[in-house]
Amino acid sequence: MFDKYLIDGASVRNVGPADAPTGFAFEAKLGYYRGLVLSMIEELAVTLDGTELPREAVLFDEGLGPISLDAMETAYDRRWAFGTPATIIVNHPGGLPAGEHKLALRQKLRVSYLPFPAFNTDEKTVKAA
Amino acid sequence: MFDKYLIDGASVRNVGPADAPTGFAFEAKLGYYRGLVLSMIEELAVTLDGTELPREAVLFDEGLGPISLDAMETAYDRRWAFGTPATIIVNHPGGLPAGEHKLALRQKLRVSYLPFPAFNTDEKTVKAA
Amino acid sequence: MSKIHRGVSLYSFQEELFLGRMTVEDCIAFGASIGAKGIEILPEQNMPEFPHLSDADVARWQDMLARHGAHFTCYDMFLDTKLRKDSLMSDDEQVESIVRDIKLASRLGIRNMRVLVFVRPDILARCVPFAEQYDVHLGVEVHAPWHLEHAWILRTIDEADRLNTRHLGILPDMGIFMKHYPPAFRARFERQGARPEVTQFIVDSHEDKIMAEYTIYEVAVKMGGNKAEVAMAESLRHAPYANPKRIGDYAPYFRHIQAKFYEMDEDCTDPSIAYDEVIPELVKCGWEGTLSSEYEGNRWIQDVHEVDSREQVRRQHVMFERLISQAEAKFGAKETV
Amino acid sequence: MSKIHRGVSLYSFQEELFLGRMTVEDCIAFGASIGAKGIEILPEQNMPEFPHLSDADVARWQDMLARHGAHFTCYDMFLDTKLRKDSLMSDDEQVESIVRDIKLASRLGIRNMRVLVFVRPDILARCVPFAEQYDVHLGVEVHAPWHLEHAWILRTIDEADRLNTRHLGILPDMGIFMKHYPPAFRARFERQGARPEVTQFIVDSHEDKIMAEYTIYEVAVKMGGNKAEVAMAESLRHAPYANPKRIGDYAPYFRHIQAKFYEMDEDCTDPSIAYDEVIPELVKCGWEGTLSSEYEGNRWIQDVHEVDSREQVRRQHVMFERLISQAEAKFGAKETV
Ligand SMILES: [Mn+2]
Ligand SMILES: [Mn+2]
Repeated sequence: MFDKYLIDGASVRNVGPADAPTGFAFEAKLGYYRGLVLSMIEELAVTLDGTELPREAVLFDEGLGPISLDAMETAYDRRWAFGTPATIIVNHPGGLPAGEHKLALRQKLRVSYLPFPAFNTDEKTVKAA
Repeated sequence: MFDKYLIDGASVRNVGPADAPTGFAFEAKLGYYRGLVLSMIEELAVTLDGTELPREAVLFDEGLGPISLDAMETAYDRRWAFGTPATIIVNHPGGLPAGEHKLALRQKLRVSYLPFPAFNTDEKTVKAA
Repeated sequence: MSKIHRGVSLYSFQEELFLGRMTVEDCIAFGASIGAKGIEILPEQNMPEFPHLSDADVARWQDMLARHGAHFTCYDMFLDTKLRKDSLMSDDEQVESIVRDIKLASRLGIRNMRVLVFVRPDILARCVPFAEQYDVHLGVEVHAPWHLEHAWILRTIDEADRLNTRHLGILPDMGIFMKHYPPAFRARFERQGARPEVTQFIVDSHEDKIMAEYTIYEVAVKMGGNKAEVAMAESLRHAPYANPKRIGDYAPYFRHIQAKFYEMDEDCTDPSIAYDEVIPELVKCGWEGTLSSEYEGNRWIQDVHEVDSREQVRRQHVMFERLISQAEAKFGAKETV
Repeated sequence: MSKIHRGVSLYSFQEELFLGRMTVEDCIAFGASIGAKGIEILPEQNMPEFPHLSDADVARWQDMLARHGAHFTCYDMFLDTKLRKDSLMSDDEQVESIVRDIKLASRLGIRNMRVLVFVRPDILARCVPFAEQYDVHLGVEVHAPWHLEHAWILRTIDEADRLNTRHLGILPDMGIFMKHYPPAFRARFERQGARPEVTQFIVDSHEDKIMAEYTIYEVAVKMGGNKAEVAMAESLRHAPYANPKRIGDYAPYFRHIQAKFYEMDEDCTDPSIAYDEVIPELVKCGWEGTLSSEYEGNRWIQDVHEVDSREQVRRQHVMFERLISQAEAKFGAKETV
């Protein structure tokens, strides 16, 4: 319902030392009409120029500090609020090289009233600021 | 609803000269709870020992004389009555060799109130009488 | 004298008729012997001469019924819109086919016609003048997964209201009131390889009236169901429990009921269809017409049992008598005016 | 003073709220400006502090409503039975979660709760004592493809009757009365590659109320439909037209309505949902409660248009005023006793 709005394309930046970035980060919203406890976010799959990056490389931070996807599985006391950007940090040595890249995000949500998982996807052409 | 009753196993016999049969024949019923005009019988597929015999080799006779499956497509004035055996004649030079064989029949019916075709199948172990 | 009459459709004896173990006269004689004197026929099943019945054929049927003190109640029509491979019947041809059936029903002295649920309401509207002329009620079969309130069915009701006719309406098939999943279905799927824990899950989901698609997803995807298990789950799409309380609202639109059933227990109860709720509703609203047995259990047991359609129908009629008299004791048997 | 009150769910402004183009106060102010003073909230959408609201938070909401002369009507609950990856919430945990919501609703001064349709009737029965104590009506959302008479919904009705409580019932979502296929849906599928002749076939099939599975088969198999065409055909599974005549039968079981809509035309008519049949039924039976706008059209147009939820809601309320006054002129506006 909000797929095209998930990634904030202007927010993409490298992280780590400027001359040796350890990865990149961007702001994203949850593609759902309400907030969710983090334990129900099963996947935040980041794909860069067609290659899906390892699950272990992705960290999430809604403001309470970076957390791995595995740790999110039991983060019952943290919540990704509706319409609120959170930071997605991706460990990717060297960061994003200069120039345009295709950045995609797939969210897989465990929504209790649906028998099957809900998927949201967005892809944007981005540049590291 | 009547699949296991389609082929009359005891009725199988060779046809043509006894020393050079041109094929074989058997009695079968229509697997449906009512009779049908022949035009709605799209397929009477005969399989012998796992090999489906050519459509052109199959003739049908409900009592008004043998008719090919292609001719049945426009036989609007002939009917295969409910629960009534008809003869299925298969051109198969040499007929059925002595001994047991697996004989299968698949009926494909065009039933107007169903969006998809109805299939009936039966397989019996038979011997030419 | 109850306003609810008992009858039987020859559909009920399809196993024995197909196998040549009963004749139509055997069926009629049996029906009459248990008080099910109203006979519903499928001319395309029971009349090899169909559609060309001579007056002698008609007389033969009338004599046969008279011999057993029975009478016709309903004519089950079919409509072969796909008679030709590549072109659907035109509207005119459809009307013509139905009018042929109306006339034949009339010759046979039959005043109710079961119309297949797929027949278009606008086609039926064109047949109404003939239905009125020959005094044959056209009843669209309300068959699961449709129900009395389904928008497709309401189109026929609307058409009947618009035409202000008593000769167009519905003909409910009691399969729409499947309160419990039929044990015979479950047993057959288990013989085909469904695991008891999975069939129990499906039966429980039906009992809880969970949306069928959810159960299918659970069985097919989450449980990794095998072929028989998925087929059983998919059978839920056709196993709805409609609300029996609606019967009174639509009673003016039907005069005949197909009393579908899949199995009767030895104590003459139906483990699946909610006749214990349906019959009180019929009595309460003062409906007059025939409960016509439609046994459809043969296909679920023929792989392991001899089918005994007579015994099944007999048990259903014992149940009918019990439930009708209980309901009449409770609500009063309204006399026909 | 009409017994049918007008309101709006903040769900209606999800596009603007998500994008930060409106605040909740903007939504409330807008609702009040068009006479939709009853505000339905989704705490898990609209209250970032959820579920830990301080008294100051509650006071802030009350002040905000008071500033605009508005009031709360309904609390949309959720139940995260799948909070944990590998084990479903226990029954006790489910009750606990719902009771938490009941208490929070009570603190906010809200007397209606929208219960998700998948919540089990036996769980709700355990919540009834709390609903009574805090005076919050638990209404199971009757959302398409369920309908008022669906056996799953009737289990809740039965439970309410059994417990003889006025605090358990239903909460109908008007999406169940989809009489015509929404033009916005069709247009989106066409933008995704569905051919106009195929979308016309699907629209016609919906208009005729053909069983969805038949149309899906025609489109997917016989027409060789492409991805967008099959997806459009499959959307028919969730596009039923329930019978508005049933509204009166169930009116005692609901006090709030989610007035779902997908688009309003410029002349303030809804091309899809049968409000012109629904509202007369509500007036006729003397129902009292709130028609709460639930605009869900954003997702169907956001790929090509700016979404203007305010204008859509405004048009719906013009329609409500027109239809309510027409119906009251016809049936008389019954006074509240
Ligand atoms: Mn039937
Ligand atoms: Mn809703």
